[in-house]
Amino acid sequence: MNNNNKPYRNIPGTTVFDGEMARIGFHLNQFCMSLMKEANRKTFKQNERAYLDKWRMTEAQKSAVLARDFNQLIALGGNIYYLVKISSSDGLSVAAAVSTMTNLTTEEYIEMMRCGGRSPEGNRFIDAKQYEDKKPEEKQ
Amino acid sequence: MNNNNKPYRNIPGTTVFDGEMARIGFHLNQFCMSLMKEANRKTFKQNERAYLDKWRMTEAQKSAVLARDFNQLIALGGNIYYLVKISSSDGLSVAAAVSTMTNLTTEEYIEMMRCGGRSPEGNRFIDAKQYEDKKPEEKQ
Amino acid sequence: MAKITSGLGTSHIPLLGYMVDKGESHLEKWAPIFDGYTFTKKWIREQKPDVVILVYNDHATSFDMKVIPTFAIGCGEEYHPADEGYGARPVPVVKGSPILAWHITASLIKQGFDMTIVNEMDVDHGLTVPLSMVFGEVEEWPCQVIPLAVNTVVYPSPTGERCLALGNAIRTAVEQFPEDLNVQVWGTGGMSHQLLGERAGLINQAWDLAFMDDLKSDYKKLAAISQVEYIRESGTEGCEMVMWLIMRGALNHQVNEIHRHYHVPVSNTALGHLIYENTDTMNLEDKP
Amino acid sequence: MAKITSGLGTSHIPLLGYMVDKGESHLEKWAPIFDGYTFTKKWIREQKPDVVILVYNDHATSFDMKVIPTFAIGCGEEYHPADEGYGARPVPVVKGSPILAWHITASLIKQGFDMTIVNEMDVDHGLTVPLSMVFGEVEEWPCQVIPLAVNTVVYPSPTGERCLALGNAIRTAVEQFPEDLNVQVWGTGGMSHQLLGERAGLINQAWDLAFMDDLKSDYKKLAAISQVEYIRESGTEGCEMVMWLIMRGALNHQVNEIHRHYHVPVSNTALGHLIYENTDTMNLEDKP
Ligand SMILES: [Fe+3]
Ligand SMILES: [Fe+3]
Repeated sequence: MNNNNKPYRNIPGTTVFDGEMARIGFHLNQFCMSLMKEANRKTFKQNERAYLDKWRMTEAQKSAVLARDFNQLIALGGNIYYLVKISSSDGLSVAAAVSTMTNLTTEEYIEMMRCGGRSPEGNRFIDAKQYEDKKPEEKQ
Repeated sequence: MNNNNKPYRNIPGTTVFDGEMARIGFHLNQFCMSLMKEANRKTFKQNERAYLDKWRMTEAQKSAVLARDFNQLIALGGNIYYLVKISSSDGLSVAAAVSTMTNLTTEEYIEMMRCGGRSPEGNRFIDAKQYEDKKPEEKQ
Repeated sequence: MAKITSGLGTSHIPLLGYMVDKGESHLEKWAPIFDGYTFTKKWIREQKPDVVILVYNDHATSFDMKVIPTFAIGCGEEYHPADEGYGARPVPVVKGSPILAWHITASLIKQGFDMTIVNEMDVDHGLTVPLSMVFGEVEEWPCQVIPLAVNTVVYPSPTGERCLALGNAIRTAVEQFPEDLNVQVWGTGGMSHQLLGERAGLINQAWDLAFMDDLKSDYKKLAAISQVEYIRESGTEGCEMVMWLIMRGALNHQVNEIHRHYHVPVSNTALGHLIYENTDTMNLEDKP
Repeated sequence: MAKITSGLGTSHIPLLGYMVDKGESHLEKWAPIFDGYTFTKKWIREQKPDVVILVYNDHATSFDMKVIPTFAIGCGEEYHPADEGYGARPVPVVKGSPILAWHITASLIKQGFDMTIVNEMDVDHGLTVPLSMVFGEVEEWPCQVIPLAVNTVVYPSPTGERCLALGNAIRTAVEQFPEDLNVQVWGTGGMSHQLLGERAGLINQAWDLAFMDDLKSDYKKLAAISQVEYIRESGTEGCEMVMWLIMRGALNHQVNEIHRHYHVPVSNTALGHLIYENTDTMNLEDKP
């Protein structure tokens, strides 16, 4: 979470795709974009490492792609709409890809969604207790 | 001049590159854009007709390119910043290309510029007399 | 003169398009989702809009990291459904409305909106899923479409105030178009969802329902919501709701809500849908 | 805090770059053109700006007919000189100022400007010619550059009012940036010229000189000029002058004009150039 001094820094479990993230993730996201072409998806699948080496990505970004580590990819500047191009070419649903970022299994995640999703209660501020103590006008 | 019912329709010798012109000139202008690559300039020069036939342009647009008829190209939706890519690949200066649209030779045009350019007097309205008779507040 | 007669809000969740394309939209188990559009399908056949101004966001499809417009308006002749990584949706090509679109664009720029003019692009689920949900499975889309793509991918999105004002300016532009046209404005996206991080899966039903309540008359309150508040309350992708404010701004202050549908979940997302009809489109003082 | 210390206006005529690149800028016959920048070259060495926000228009170079942003701001790391049809200019790569650019962009969008964010593009003579005229022939450009590309190719351009307001908003954004930076804003383009039709070659010296006079204090009058009036009075390409209004809007109401240069013709165009210094950058009430 690279959100120091930003009004969204205190939202738990959340990385906002701002200019800072867009900068460090530029080449990673452009790599993802290339997977919108069938020919590129094929080349990528045949030799992922070789395909990745054609992009000006950091070693950490390449490793995270190979490991399909979405939390890590987000931390390294990936944007979810770009990253789902990787999971789509793996034949994964968006929900399955998204679930890997939570502390739930895909089944547990889908069950949570079926039951109405993750509640905002306790999930608004990193220190939830501190938030609930605030007056309404301070809550933004 | 395709400027009916537009506030600039009464400016003489002038075509404003608006949405209407942009629509009819789309493929013509995209063809011009392709000449920003050295390889494309070469292919174009080798066989202009064959190169033009690869673009979804009208026959009139293609003929006007072959004839380097800039007034006609403007009338068919060409934009001057796109069209100078044709004259640049011909090795022509912008002034030389521009002069072909006037009733002057290139030498006469350059001489006119040297003497301070074309005066706005009598060149503001298609009926200049009518304009000069107007009150100042009507002149826009 | 052209006239905006009604507005429609709807989620544009990709899974909905997938279900339609697989022929699964009629399955009993999905009835709680698709039944909410039965009224809509009947209504649109009666309304017969000539043009829909369809407000959506491009999800890293036609715009990549190189160029990210805040407001992009489609002035092209047609738009093809995009390959978003699993082949293009098998739905009809989207026919544009270039003459009206250029008219609106010129008017918006003169009104102080810094539009990006787009003459060629593919359109993703953000645009084609709403068409499928409203028109169903058709050989051709029965109206022209002006795509209006809003950046909600890179922070910051345009503010709610700006979106409401844009809707307002669109209405002014449409009403100055000389041809008699029945124009609708659709706002798409949302409702609450978050697709990333440990907090993924966030849904805030109370927030969503309050949003739909307030949109009718208290839309200025909604326009004041910051993107940070959207993210906090309704998830990182919840800020797509600003696009509903563009639709709202294009309508009269007085509207009738003639339909509403809300369902949780579709995939990772809360689905919301509503329809407004203008009560009196002649009253120019009546702008939001 | 970052501070806008001065503004600079200059034409960006491609022939100037051609002369510089051919080594002809020192020829006696071009002295009436280049001597007007002698003061400027000395002044900029003293000023040492950290960042120049360079307002220009892309001349169908990086933006083609597909996507035409009204205001595009460069947030990238660097920008290469473009091949405009006769090879790229042999000038240094332009270094961006991504952190400040993203800060300004986010602020502008929150202030209600509908910016298009650009992370990768080539830059044409509109941007590189002013750098050459001001810095001369150098191994590296001695400052970072934030390109701000304005649509003046497709009608309509943004209004003068909008451009003045954008300059104002840029100033607000820069002044909120925590780092101590000396920032300049350059407005480029113009002056009167018309590159097409039987009326090509139009030059309106009286109009140009009045514009330079009014820009100092009567800039609101200039901001009210419609694009149609620009075209009528100063040629189809004369509307590039709105970009000088962005520069003007970024300065204080009180400025000192410390330099001015005007020459006709350069190629098809009237060349104009001036420099303003802010008299008191601390007075926030003093915004145009
Ligand atoms: Fe979406
Ligand atoms: Fe220019």
